[in-house]
Amino acid sequence: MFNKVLIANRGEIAVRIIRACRELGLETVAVFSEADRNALHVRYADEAYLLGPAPSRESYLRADKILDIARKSGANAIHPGYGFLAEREDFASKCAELGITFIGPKPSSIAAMGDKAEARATVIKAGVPVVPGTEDVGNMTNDDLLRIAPSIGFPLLIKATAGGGGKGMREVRSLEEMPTLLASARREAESAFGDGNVYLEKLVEGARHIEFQIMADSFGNVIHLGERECSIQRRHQKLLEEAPSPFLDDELRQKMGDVAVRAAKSVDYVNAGTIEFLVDKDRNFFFLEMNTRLQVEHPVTEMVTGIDIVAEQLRVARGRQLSYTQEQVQFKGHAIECRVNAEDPFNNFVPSTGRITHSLIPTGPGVRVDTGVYPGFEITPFYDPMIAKLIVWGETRAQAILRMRRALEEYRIVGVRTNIPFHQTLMDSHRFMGGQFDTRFVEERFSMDDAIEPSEANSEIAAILATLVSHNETERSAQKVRRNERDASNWKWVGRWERMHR
Amino acid sequence: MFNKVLIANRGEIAVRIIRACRELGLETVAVFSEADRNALHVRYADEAYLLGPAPSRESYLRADKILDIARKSGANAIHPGYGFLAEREDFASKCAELGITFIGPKPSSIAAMGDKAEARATVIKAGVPVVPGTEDVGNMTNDDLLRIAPSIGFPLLIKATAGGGGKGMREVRSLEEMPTLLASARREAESAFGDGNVYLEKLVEGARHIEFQIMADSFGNVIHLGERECSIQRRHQKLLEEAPSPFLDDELRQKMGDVAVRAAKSVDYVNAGTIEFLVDKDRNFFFLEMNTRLQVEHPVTEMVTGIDIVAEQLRVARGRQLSYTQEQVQFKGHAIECRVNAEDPFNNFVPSTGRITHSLIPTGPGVRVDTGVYPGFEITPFYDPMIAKLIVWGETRAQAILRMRRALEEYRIVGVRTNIPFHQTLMDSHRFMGGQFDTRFVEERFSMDDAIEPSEANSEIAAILATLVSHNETERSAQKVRRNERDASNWKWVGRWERMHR
Amino acid sequence: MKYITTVNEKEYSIEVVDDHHVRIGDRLIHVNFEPVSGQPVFSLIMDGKSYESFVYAGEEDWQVLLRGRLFQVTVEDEREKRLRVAAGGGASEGGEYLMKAPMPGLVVAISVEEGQDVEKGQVLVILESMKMQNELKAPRAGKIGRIRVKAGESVEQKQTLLSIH
Amino acid sequence: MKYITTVNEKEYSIEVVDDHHVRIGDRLIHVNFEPVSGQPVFSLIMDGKSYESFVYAGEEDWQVLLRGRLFQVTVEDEREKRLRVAAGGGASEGGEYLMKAPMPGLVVAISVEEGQDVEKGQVLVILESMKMQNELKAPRAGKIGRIRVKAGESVEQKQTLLSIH
Repeated sequence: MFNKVLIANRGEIAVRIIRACRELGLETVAVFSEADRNALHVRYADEAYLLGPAPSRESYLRADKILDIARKSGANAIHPGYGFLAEREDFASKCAELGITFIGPKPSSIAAMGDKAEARATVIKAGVPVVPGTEDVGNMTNDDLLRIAPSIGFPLLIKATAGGGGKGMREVRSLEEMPTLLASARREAESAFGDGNVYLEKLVEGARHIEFQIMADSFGNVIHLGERECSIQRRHQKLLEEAPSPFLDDELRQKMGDVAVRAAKSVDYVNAGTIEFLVDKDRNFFFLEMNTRLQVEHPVTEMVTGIDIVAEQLRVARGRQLSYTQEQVQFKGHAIECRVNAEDPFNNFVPSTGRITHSLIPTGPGVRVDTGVYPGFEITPFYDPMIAKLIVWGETRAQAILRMRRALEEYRIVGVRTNIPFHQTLMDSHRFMGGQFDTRFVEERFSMDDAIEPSEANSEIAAILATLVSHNETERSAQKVRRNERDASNWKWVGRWERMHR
Repeated sequence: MFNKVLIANRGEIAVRIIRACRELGLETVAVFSEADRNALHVRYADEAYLLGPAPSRESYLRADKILDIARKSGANAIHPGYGFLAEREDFASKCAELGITFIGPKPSSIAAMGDKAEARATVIKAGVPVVPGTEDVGNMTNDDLLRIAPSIGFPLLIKATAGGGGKGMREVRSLEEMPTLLASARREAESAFGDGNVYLEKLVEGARHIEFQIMADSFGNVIHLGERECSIQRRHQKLLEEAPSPFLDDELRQKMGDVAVRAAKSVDYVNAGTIEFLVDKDRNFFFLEMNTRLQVEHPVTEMVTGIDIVAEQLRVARGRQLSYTQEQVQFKGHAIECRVNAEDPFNNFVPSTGRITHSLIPTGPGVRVDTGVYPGFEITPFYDPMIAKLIVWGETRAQAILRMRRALEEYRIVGVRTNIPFHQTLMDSHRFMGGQFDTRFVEERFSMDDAIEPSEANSEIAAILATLVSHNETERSAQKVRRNERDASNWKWVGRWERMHR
Repeated sequence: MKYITTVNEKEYSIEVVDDHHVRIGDRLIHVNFEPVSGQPVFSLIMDGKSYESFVYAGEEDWQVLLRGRLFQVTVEDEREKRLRVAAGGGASEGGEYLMKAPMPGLVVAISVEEGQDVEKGQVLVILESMKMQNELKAPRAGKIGRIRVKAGESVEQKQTLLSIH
Repeated sequence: MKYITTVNEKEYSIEVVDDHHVRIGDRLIHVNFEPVSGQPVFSLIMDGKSYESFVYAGEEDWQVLLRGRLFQVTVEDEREKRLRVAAGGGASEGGEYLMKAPMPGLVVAISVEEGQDVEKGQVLVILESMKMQNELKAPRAGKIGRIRVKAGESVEQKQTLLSIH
């Protein structure tokens, strides 16, 4: 049974995993790139080893170096977090070969679900409904795909076979634009996953993205911890998740939960995983993919179930049975997570980099913040722009929204621009409050300008604030000039000296 | 029904109350002293008004000014928090006269329980057991007290009639030392509460301090939210609280809970309050006093019940019924709160003041921090040294201790010394882990030195750290000297100029 | 000191009377204004109301982020205003436009060539930053001038990528 | 540079070899040492182990707060050590002791008079700070010299209150 865990990741998720390990008395080993010497996961871990230069390919994606460090440090388990090596079958296999526990599913499950095309084929056999699309396994050429596309019908999606998080995904409205989009999707997939393979899927319009959290142990017990509503997305990136979904009732929840468990069982799943579904307006649901790892948005499930998912991952990986039966999983209240990204919502969400000079984290009852950054830390362009997750719990969805509003208003991050104002605007949107949205909502029916018209009073206050700042700035620089005049007195004195001695 | 709440307090509790108001859609009015212009409660409130100079007597204790501000701002309710005006009958009465809702009990309940001697008499009538002591109501002279003392027996406690929080409390071992201790207790009580009256109580040795949270509405419904264990104290100041108490079983819990409800009913109690008990080794329990207000340590109860006590206070004050019946109150897991004080645990807990230059708050699952300070804020000598409360929740007491340990290790506050190392040492103490402690534990059987012997390895690391810091400091000042040499070149140049022109 | 302050084309006449008073139009208002922790975050208590806001200096204006809303604010003193009005007020629309990198990153592709005519909104450069590919588009129609970077090159924030005439 | 570093009366011979190496005794150790956010907080990665610590400059020593434990550490280079040993090493025990306010506060009472003999541990001054009354006690026996403050007076941190001969 392992007692020292290497965390093959960075940022908030590395911190999250270190915390869980520490609370279970397990030692922790961090790895870091040159850009992350002072990152929180390095500071919090018991041990820390340099991987290499900042780019992921030279650091967090270097499986060979990570395994070397595991050997050198005596780490007998590896938690991959999400992204990077989390869904790489070869990495999981290599761990097994070296006698290192991979905290996640078996390599065969990763392989079966990681190749999105194979995953579809597998779950279809288990009687799970899927979105219509290419049924063939990976390695399809552009010619193949262009030939098949019309039979699926437009609009459709190009998706990366190794994909996740919207990377390498493109929406196609017609055959004409497809070649260009194929090229850019492959390029992005290659860059993100080292694998440029793509496949096609029908685009279900007006759909919601709802996913089920799965936990499974090595004794064949598989349970689900309920669903998460993840339809608030932009460019296929999730921005906000909540549990439960305002769209499901108990009956549909149970039906989808059963299907999710069946899908996980179809690949002999062990450890934490997520079954993603699309749900259309008529409450038909389709298997989309399985994420064979811990999910960014796992905290909302933790908040409504009281179950520490990462601790449970560690227990299951140590060969224990699940701590809960399906009947023992109880849901209480409502949780919402806002992803705080270093990007400017007023300037087309362009990424923002720089040193964080100050931060004030919202706290108090029902508020949780998972983050890897702190004042003095530099946000570099090398990694994902998500710098924090703000999670709240309330007895009802309405209370959670009100709590999220006050928490967002309290949150200060200075030094980079963040999308906090986006979330504030979203919290004020009547459609969001009413639970009426699908995956296209943010891009098609939401704007930073339209939630609430800036009141006359607020614009007067903005005018006064800017005037006062500008006035004080002018005053200060005037004083500086005066100070410089005094500093110049040495030189005046030199001049006097010269005249005196002339 | 009120819609704008004035918070007649400062620090973390003012912030806590503002948050609850905001989450219920109520407007908030902050008041502040000159030392608190940039305090968090001022920044977070919708409105903020200056009270006066820093000393409490000229600001937060100025009931007249606070009522003026309520009138001026249109606040139709006042939440007093704890301390300051929270247990002043005259203030609550004045609010009632002015048609302002006092968010707390009726003035008569405050009066009945606020005078500790009267409180004892009242609950005795209701059949509640009390600690032996002076039965007479306040205003006793030193001569009276010295005469009565031997009949109570030594050791005994001098306690402030208006008291709370250990202020104006002195332990007396013999008649000889009593006059001096009476004088200092009266002086401290006068300074803290503006009331120098004291009374006597038998000192129950080896006792635990266990208190019950009460909630009552104006329809006569009174429930308790379980107990808090508050025996970890130093100089009668609570330092750590937990819920549930490791000392109670369900039977004793129910018995004490029933008595607590009876004590509250004996004064027609409304809103939140706390019944404090002493419990001796043989599980006999005695009523100590009732705190007729929100308690510092209310969050541990919130964590194990899921009930937002401040929100419930506001609801009840708005004339609503309690949201829960006694049967609906469910306890889940274990919560611990550490009070983080600006004081140096390695130097006799002397208060520490100064500007906070940096802070890093522990976050993640099951962790809550209630605080009113942030980087850039100045800790002044005018107010209570408590600057934050770190609260954790775990499924079991053991898990909560492990979580508290990791949270304490993560917490960084730079600029003032804090008692975080005290809590770290406490978490490592076997007696604390075993739940074996009474109210004298910290002072008599605990030392900052004895928990775990600093290992040889850690002392070597400390040696290396100090050497590196010292070395870098020397190097830096050497560089400064060299820079100054360059700066001095103007003057050298003047010298050369002089020689040239000689 | 008197200022003309403009928000969303609405002009406010604001006089900073002393450290604790401003006059807006003809209302004299008590203000208590403090920077927070030396950051571009400001706390303003005005007639008892408490506001907190980020105020960033833009190139020609101030950006005020207040309660989740962004206000673009220009502040001119009376002399500046007169000068600008006298100059005809027109910011140069015609001249050369320099496309600068909005963030540090890696140039993935340049979709145009020197001398090529482009339309407004046409993708010119693909810049990868934080694992996202960002398309930089022409802000107006014109002809591409000099291209100063190559695909595969790393660029700093605000580094000029190319020009449009 | 070579140092003699003392923790709890145990001496360590530590050489700072270069930016990334120290030699302690005869072990050469790889160190990666960084201040955090410009604060007196330091992150040290040493042979792969990650430590973080507050390091404060005391008057004569360093205070290292590591994992909840406080270490008093003196660091001397070889020359300083030789000088101290030559001087006989004794810190002056006999002279005047100046009692300074350990924190800002209000002098509530002074329990002694000038010229009075006091015992070690005797309460000399009561200082109120943060609503707590703090008793300042004599660190050793002696005679009270000049008393420089009065009851009711506010004092700054480190302000001298009285002296003991």
